[in-house]
Amino acid sequence: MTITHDHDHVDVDAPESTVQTLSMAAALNLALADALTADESVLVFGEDVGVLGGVFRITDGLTAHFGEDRCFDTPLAESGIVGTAVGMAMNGLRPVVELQFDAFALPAFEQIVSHVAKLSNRTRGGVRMPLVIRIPFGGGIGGVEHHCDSSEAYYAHTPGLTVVSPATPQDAYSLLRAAIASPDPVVFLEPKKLYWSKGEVDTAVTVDIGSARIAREGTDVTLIAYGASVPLALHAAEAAAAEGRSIQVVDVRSLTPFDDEMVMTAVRSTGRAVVIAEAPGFASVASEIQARVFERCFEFLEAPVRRVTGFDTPYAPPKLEHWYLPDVDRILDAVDSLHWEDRP
Amino acid sequence: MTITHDHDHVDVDAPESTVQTLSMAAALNLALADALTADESVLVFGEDVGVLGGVFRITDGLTAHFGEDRCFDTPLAESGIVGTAVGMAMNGLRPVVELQFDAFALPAFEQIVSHVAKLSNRTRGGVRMPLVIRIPFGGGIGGVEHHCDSSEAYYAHTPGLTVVSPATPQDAYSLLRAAIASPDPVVFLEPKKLYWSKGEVDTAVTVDIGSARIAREGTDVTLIAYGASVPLALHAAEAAAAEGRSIQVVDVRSLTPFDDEMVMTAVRSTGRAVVIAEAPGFASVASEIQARVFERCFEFLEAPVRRVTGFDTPYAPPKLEHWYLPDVDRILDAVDSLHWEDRP
Amino acid sequence: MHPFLIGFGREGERMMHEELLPRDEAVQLIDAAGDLATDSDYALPDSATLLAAYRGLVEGRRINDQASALVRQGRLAVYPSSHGQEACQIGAALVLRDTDWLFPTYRDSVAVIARGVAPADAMVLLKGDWHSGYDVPLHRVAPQATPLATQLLHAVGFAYAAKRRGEDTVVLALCGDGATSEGDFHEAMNFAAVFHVPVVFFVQNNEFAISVPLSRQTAAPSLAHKAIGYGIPGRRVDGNDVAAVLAVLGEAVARARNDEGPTLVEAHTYRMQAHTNADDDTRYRQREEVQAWVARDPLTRLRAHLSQSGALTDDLERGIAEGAEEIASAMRAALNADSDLDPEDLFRFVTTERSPQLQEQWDLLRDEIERDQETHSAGGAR
Amino acid sequence: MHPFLIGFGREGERMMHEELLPRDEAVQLIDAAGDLATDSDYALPDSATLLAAYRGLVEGRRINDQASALVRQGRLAVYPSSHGQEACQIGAALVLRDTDWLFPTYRDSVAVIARGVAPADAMVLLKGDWHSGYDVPLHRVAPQATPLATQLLHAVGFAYAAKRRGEDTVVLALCGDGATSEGDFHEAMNFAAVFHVPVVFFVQNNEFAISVPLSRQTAAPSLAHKAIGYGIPGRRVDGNDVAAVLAVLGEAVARARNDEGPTLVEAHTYRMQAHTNADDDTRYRQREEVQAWVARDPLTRLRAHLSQSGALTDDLERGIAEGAEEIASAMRAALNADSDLDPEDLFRFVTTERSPQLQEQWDLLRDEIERDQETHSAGGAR
Ligand SMILES: Cc1ncc(C[n+]2csc(CCOP(=O)(O)OP(=O)(O)O)c2C)c(N)n1
Ligand SMILES: Cc1ncc(C[n+]2csc(CCOP(=O)(O)OP(=O)(O)O)c2C)c(N)n1
Ligand SMILES: [Mg+2]
Ligand SMILES: [Mg+2]
Repeated sequence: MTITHDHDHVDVDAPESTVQTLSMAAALNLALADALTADESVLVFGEDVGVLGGVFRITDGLTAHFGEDRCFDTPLAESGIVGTAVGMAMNGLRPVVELQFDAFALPAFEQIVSHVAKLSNRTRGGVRMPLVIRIPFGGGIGGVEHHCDSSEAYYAHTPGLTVVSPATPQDAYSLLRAAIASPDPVVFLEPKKLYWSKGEVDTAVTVDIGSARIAREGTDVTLIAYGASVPLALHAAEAAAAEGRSIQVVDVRSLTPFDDEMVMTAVRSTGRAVVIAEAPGFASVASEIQARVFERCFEFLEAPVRRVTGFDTPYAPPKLEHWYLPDVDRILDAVDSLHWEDRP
Repeated sequence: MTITHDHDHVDVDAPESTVQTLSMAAALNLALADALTADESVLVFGEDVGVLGGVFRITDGLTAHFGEDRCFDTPLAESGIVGTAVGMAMNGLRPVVELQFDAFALPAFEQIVSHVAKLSNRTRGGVRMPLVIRIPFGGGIGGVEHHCDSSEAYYAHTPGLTVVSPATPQDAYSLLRAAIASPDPVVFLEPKKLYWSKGEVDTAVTVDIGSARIAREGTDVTLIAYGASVPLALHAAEAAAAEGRSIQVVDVRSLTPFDDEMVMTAVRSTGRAVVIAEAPGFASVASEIQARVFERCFEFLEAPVRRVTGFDTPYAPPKLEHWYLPDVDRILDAVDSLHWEDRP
Repeated sequence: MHPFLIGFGREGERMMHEELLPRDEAVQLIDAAGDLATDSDYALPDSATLLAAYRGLVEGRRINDQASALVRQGRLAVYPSSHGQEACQIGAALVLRDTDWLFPTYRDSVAVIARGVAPADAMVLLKGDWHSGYDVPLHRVAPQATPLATQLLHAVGFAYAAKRRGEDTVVLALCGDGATSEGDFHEAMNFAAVFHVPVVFFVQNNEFAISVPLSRQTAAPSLAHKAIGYGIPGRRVDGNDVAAVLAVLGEAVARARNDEGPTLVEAHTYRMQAHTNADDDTRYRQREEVQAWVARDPLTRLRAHLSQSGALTDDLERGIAEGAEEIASAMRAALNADSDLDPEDLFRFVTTERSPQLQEQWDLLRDEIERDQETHSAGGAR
Repeated sequence: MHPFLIGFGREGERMMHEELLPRDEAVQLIDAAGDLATDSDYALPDSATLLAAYRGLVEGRRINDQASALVRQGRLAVYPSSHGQEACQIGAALVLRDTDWLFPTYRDSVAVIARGVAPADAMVLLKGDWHSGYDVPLHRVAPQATPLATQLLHAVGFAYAAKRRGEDTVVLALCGDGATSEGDFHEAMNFAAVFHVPVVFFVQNNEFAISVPLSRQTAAPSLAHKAIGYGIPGRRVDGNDVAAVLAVLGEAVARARNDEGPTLVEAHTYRMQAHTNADDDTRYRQREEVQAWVARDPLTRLRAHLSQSGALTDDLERGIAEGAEEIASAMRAALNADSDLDPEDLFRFVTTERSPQLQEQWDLLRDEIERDQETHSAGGAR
């Protein structure tokens, strides 16, 4: 992997730089282990994250290695998990909690919106919330109802929350370390579909929250995506290249704060853009990005900004999800609709 | 009040048409009373809606008039309120529940997203959810934290929910009747700030959910608003008229389904648009409307569509809320930014 | 009189308060060896009932194991088996009248089928065709709930509506030990108690919530001890003894039908297999622990009892086994058939009337599908 | 041995299980007339403690009534008064050490102030200047919680962190009777019990949740009966008897400090005024009911007791009254002062670093404000 943005940098003070090929799941596991090692105040808990190692094995081995008091199971109650994490964060700890699937984060929604997001503001910074809420998100894994939702809009809309989602094992590692190091609460969305995708991970690379990433250079259109939609966008770019179109791909990776500068620079350079995300489109992060790009790049646009998103329906059952999810063809259709005939 | 859209129509079969001047609170109260009278299966419950008549008195007198079994208090638990309403709706009743303030609807979020919104889809229409969730929403009343939020984006983003908000006593009455009559779940957002605003109410007027309303005709710019932002937009239009600008105001009133036809026709007729809403702007209903208008009216736009929203901060404390909330000046600033100098 | 006894702890009620607590020992009527364990509070169901229950257990076991096999063969996406918990499943189904309702979870397919739902319809969710596959009002079985404890509130509301109409419907709501930790469990118990509705909460305490053992779930003397905190009776039953389950649930159902309000029943049982096929239970429990529960199997003990008593003849046993095999083979046939799925279904049931937005989105998808088909029939790529 | 007694109901524990239940009568050490009511389990606090408590009650009452007056004068936006509940407020504050923590609600301003927070700082929320106005870590008092029962979980997590570091901190978490119905109450009790953390849950059962009476909130014998469902002791105390509150809370705090785990204490008290000034309690309760509680006032009974015992001299009484007046007049002065508010504060504390989005929004607002000021100083309209 090449680091293409100056927000990604090798931390020269880091004790050791190791580069290895890892799945995203393994990269996340490593990030947790390294954070637990680096900082006594970090602790990991949730449902089945202890001896089982999490239903996706992201916490595999942590209890065995760090002990029950650093990584442990809780009673089965998500509001309880987040609510106690709030209290711990108030008292000097850095809890990293796992909520098992998107839809099972919902019982914690009041705690997240009314407290996690607002405690720092409420106390004029007197109480910070260094807390990470990890949520496996998105579909494409053939999961049954409630297991494949994409609920980033709920969090991104909530002031006070930082919301990030990695698309590569490197970002999974670096963003999770950054999230755990952040003095503010971070909702960390892990694209389930990419858990098993592999890539090189350099543990010395740090990523700034708030920074997007150019995942592929291109001159004709900018695809803007995050999470599992990034590899999809890259595939679409590949396919379009075969048809002679040069497609740029921006990996947003930090939904809030949003890297307006990089995204707008990218779109201004191509004059055309398509936003891609799995979640239902209405009042979504995709609509936000679309609206921002429209408003900020208006004079540069050759065509309306399009979006390719999930439908405004509940997530499809496993056998219909291929119809539900954005795919390469749908992205290319959107690209085709960008007024090419008008071009000088 | 003049009914300007053909989705608003006097129901000729209605037993009696009475026209009276009412506050929005009284109009809502009347709508509940009329619905309770018209349909045995309607029942109203929540926190303090019984003898107290609700903290905003929207249910005033209902228990006395219709009895404890038609309008009653529950234990203090919002997930419980919505969850039991789901069961009642499954079993032939039409529950109308009140959640006391926006932020206190959040404990019910899992029930709303995972069940209310999805049960019809889950059962292929075998189980419908004729259920209304009333939530006093928005600010401008000097309320302390948690009492002034605008959380429409959470609901509007959730497939399966119908989300409406009235801006006039007439729509309060007619939309609430329509919501209660709907076979689908409706989140009914009541702009607190308008509870005491008065207007004529004709109980024979029906409004179709899914229909917007032209609140004011105009030719230069279209302001698109809902809830408490509608009177604000009308004030701005008034002020702009004094400066010689003709401003059209669209009252969205039905957030989902969204009346694309009316909104797009309106914007195409003026070529300029500003979206106004109190909620934080990021990934909001305002960004959705902005994005839709951009995408669908691209060829007609003289200038970028602007939005005037709440800031991406937690809602302000009472003494700072006048800085937080969209106001006439901020709307006029946005209107001023619409590239007037370019105009032929 | 002491001011804080007003409304509370009145002399006549004190006894009642103690009755809200479960007994120290779970009710057991047939022990693990198949011998009768007499109980002063509960009578053994008659032998016709026990024979019907036995048939249910055999069929339930067969359904569980067939479904697990279908998962291995890739015909089902996932199956949370109730192998070992069949006494709870069958007890819950048999204790209800036709007009009663069941609110089950993902683990309760056997109970759902025992209520009359065709196995293939019960498996629609697990096959991945749709989120639920049976006719809910027809069978009086709510969709199997995935979000834990949420369905308990639905059951309460449902019972409320039935009571309001003066129907004598009883609602039986199922959940697991883990689910008792959720806020919705608490709210459901409390609403049921305050509204005094005809609902029975039946907790299958199978010792695990995926990998988390009961000791991590609660520090209470038992889950049934939660009941008194809502002012309703809590009961504990040996969940591998279908006779005891029928007796204790039967009493709770009778109370509900009699307008005596809700009951919480905790059954002590054990999840013999992994949480689902996707789970690896060797990571979190000893084989010996699992093995120890084989001796407490609900089928063998009832078979032993019914054989001893002469009620179960070889002929009957053979007939029951054949019946179970028929169910299994019908399941195989139904689930081996390819599903005929219509993508437009994604848009059909979201709301009663399709919104212009959804129509637009379907138009887009339809167009895609048509172009796809053209490309395919033209043999070309994009 | 019976298989379902493994881990549960062991002989030696049976006694303990009964000890988890509250007594039938709430603990009372000084009755409404000021006479001693001896109790076999709890001793009367010494007279220095009672005198300190009396001073607290008088000051608390004065603060309550001053705040209500300030609301009427428009200097406070809202005030949820604990008039009548001062014994709970003061008991909660006095029972803690300096190093302990309090997690209060909107109703608990008196307890917050009794912990050392300046009245004017405690009123920042209610004045409308900001969402919370005191230094949380300095006073070891969490922000007053508005969303009901949510703070109980924070208290549990907080206590967990303290215990993990081996500190002897005890966390006292307050909530009302209504809040016990919320799912978060349940989850907090359960997490506290399973994690065995040093937290005391103190429910001020004041008979109402806004307009909803306790009988609509629960059908339980008492709220303290919920404790056994989590495996922790439940206790009931006369919430208008500060001696009893100190004794019962004191025992619970000692247990927590001694690593014996959490306790649930229910205090029976009464909200003498409307929910807040915005509420009209004549709509939902009889004046006679309110009046009846006047006779059980926490101040008068302690005054009677201390006067009888000779501990409270006229001089002392006068000193205490003067102290309370000083507090009230400082409150008036502080709250009559105009607030100096900075709109940039809206953007300062949302996150530690201000995001580009927030900076942009503040730039916009700053520009607006500057133009506004120009227009104003130019004397013109827009
Ligand atoms: C609200 C919610 N949180 C988490 C999950 C994920 N999950 C599914 S089953 C399960 C364990 C449930 O244990 P229990 O209630 O004991 O039932 P069992 O599976 O043992 O029958 C978990 C954590 C869920 N379905 N819903
Ligand atoms: C989650 C939530 N729901 C609703 C409310 C609105 N509300 C504020 S106070 C109150 C009543 C609380 O009663 P109780 O817990 O008995 O405390 P008390 O006010 O009597 O001290 C209600 C319903 C809230 N603050 N939070
Ligand atoms: Mg279990
Ligand atoms: Mg109360």
